[in-house]
Amino acid sequence: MKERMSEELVAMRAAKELKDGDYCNLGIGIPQLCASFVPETVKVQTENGALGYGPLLSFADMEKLAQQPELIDELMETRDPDLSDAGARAFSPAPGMSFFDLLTSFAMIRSHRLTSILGGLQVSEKGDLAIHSTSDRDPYPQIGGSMDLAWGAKRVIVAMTHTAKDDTPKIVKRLSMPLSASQCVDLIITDLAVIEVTPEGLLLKEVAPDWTAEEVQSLTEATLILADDLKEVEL
Amino acid sequence: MKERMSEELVAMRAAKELKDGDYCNLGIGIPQLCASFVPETVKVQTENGALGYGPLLSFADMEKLAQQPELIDELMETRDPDLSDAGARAFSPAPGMSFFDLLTSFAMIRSHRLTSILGGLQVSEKGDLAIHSTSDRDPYPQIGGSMDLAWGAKRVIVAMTHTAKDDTPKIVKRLSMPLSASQCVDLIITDLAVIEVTPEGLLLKEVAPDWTAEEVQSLTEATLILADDLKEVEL
Amino acid sequence: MKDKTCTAEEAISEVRDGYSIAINSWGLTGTPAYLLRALRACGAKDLTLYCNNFIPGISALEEIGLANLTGLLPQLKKVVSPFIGGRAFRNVLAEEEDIFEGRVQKGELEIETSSHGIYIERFLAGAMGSGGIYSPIGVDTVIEEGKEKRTIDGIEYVFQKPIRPDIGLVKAHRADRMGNLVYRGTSRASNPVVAMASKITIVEVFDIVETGELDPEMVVTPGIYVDRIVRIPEDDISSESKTNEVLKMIIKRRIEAEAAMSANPPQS
Amino acid sequence: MKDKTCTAEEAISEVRDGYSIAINSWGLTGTPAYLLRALRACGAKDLTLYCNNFIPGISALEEIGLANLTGLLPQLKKVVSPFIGGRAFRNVLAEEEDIFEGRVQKGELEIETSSHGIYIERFLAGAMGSGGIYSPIGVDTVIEEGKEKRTIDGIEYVFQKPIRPDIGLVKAHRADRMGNLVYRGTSRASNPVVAMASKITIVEVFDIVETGELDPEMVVTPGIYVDRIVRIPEDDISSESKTNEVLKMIIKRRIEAEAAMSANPPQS
Repeated sequence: MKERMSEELVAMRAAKELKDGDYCNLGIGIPQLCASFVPETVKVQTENGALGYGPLLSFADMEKLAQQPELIDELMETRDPDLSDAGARAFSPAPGMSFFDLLTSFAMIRSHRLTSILGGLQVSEKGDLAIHSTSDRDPYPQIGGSMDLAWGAKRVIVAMTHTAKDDTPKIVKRLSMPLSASQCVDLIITDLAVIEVTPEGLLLKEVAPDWTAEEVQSLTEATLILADDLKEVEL
Repeated sequence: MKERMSEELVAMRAAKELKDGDYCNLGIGIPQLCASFVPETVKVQTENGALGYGPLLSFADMEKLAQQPELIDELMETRDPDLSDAGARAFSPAPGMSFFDLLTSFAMIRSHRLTSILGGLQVSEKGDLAIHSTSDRDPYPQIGGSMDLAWGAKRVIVAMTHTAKDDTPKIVKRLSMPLSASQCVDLIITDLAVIEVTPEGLLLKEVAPDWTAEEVQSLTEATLILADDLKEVEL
Repeated sequence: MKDKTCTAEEAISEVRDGYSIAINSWGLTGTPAYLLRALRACGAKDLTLYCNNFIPGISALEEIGLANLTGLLPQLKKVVSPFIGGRAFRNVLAEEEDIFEGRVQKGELEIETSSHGIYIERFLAGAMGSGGIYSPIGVDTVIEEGKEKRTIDGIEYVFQKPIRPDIGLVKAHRADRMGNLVYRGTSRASNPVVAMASKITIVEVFDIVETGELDPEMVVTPGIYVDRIVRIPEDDISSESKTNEVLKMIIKRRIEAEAAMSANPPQS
Repeated sequence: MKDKTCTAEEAISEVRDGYSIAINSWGLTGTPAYLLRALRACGAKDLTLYCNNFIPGISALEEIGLANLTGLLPQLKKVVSPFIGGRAFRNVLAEEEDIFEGRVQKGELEIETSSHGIYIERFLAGAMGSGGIYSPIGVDTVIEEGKEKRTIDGIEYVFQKPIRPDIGLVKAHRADRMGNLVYRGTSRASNPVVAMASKITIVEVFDIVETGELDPEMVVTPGIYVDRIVRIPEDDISSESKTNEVLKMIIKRRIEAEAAMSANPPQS
């Protein structure tokens, strides 16, 4: 079996979509990992009410802390429980950050001023997104902010694995899982490919190293249109 | 012609309705004059976004300033253009005041937590209020915050002259002027009387010094019910 | 980091004929007088103006650095405002008022009225992407004319549509380079809500500080809502020091007049 | 001036069977854990709980001063929340989760879901006295079930009703004696909006300062919205110093676990 890109690499590729002056919100899952790769000129928003805050811990930090656990005590000096993101992870302060209530936060999320990087359970060929639940009879609906983010962003990027754990395709003709928001996805970044949602259909723009377009198509239910300049994933 | 109560006395009587711990908003006209009589334990709100601020200038201040105009320069040291009420009158700061945007201000006005003292063009026997316009073809609609205040207050007190300048009654069976808010008025305080709006009708509770209930009724279109303990206006 | 600062002319060049423009206009301060001068100068026409209070007249105020809405009249096709002044100024400003009233009568200027509360909740609805709200205000009044009414749980409401202006002109006290804004006292008013509801938000400030100088707990408008930051030049008539002088003079004159009135009350 | 300060027991005595209660619950801080303990102790039942995130389980947290929503379950007939945890905690908290799931299956506990944005705009609608709003979120999804849909200017919306809780339990960092509130960092969250929407607002704070000590520009919730102020006693497990200790420990454990994971990533 060929190797797919790691979650870190997918996150790195997704973060590359963020440009100087952009604002972004990073969802649960692979999108959270983007935080390590977001340039300083991009400001991160969190649903529970902060914008432009400092970094969470990166992979590099984590590896260092695993090797030198005594550094954790030192690190704790800078952690403040009142500065934490939507996933309750403590962030560090940064110049220019601001705090606000949830009304302001969700007006912001719906303002079409943020780029939203979301995870995904399924994406359809029209850009419909399923993210909050695998079935209609879910005893634990976890919609959270996902529907607001998918509807209200300037641009929606889904960063996810290309297939489910049982290898069934997650990029499908029509959603079989409950819809979260219709025709909202602009770009899909997976461990196998970068795919743009266009009015003509799904445009395969980049494939993972060592993978061919045919192999990616075989793991994709929806039909992929090959880009003229189809290339290997650029990191 | 018997003397009616002065605007200042009407304002003084209206302010007497405000109790320790109350919050209030004072409308244009006679209500503005209440500011001079509001006890310190009552906090005043202004539509443009402040609560619990310090005094505007009182009558006593004004008379003093008229006699000693050189005091105005001294007074100006404490005036700050960024601290002004809905009528653009500069107020002084006070401990415990707060500033907020208009969304918060009008949520507050509609929260049923403020006592609203409003002027009035007409009040009907059901407590309907006309305040924003004298005719349907007004080229200058000046609704302002009056409809929000009339709808959203804990208690609505109308402080006004008992009759129009041409002596026609302002307390009427049915409004002839455009409605601002229906069945909203709780108490009417005029230069002739204090009248409560009850489910049974208008209850005359106090009359101005030297005036009789019959004389007040003759200047009132709606029928007044005489209170058992009808008395002279208490200041 | 993208630089959001520019001149008033550059910022106002975003305005196109037919655009809707929202401003705060309440009280002595918090009105974007400097940007309004640039808006006049740019000559864009057929504009819709959203403002809390439209006080026609007072064009003389522009010369002393304050906002002049009458001066904008030739560029406006519609005014949406809960409070149309004029009546109170009829005696002192007869001529300028005629411009206003004349245009209304000739059908050149449409007036849409509102209440302050409805006005601001419509902006919030715009900021939230809402399709509309059922407001409790104005049932059986002029407010409900031409609008849907609906009874919900036994109470009547009037349907109000969101406001989402093409351009919001905002006045804040101070910005940092990221566009985070702080206000001062009652000059806050509708400015933060206008910033949230507008498609493009342009702000004028007395002062721009370096990023990190504003207390993050005190920021009222986060920088994401601010597209352009215009600093009022220190030698301009709308600068902080010059405006303050003028406003202090206005407050003083008013106190003098009220004191004189209090010494010689008019006979009623 | 009326004294709004009282004990948690006195404040919670306002709660009656069948009441709706709103709290903020998001992240490590900003949840009124001290008042929630008093709510459990008072035994009021058939309550409806509005909370941003309902995380069943974690009853052990109560013993270290944090909020425990599972403990409240026997008193609840309905939970309205955009995020029902549990799935994420299934392995560690199987037993407590069963209480939650079991009650839902037996029909003893009704769950009403939402999105965070809809949830908070419904509170604002409550605060403004609105009859409802047309929200753009959730069209063609589970959100629209049983609700009116409407197309306005070519866009579809779902009708959402206002939330106006009987009681709001609010956590702020500090209050003055008038009830003016300041928050700290992301513990602000939905607290200010809960305070505005609730018929009765009870706040718990680490600290009460004298009136005049708070900067008027920094007050987020004006005192008019606060009916009762409860100061968490300094020796209580939910006090500022003790909570901070616990939270720092939680953050530290989490970092240790993530660091260990990063050194030994699970095979995928």
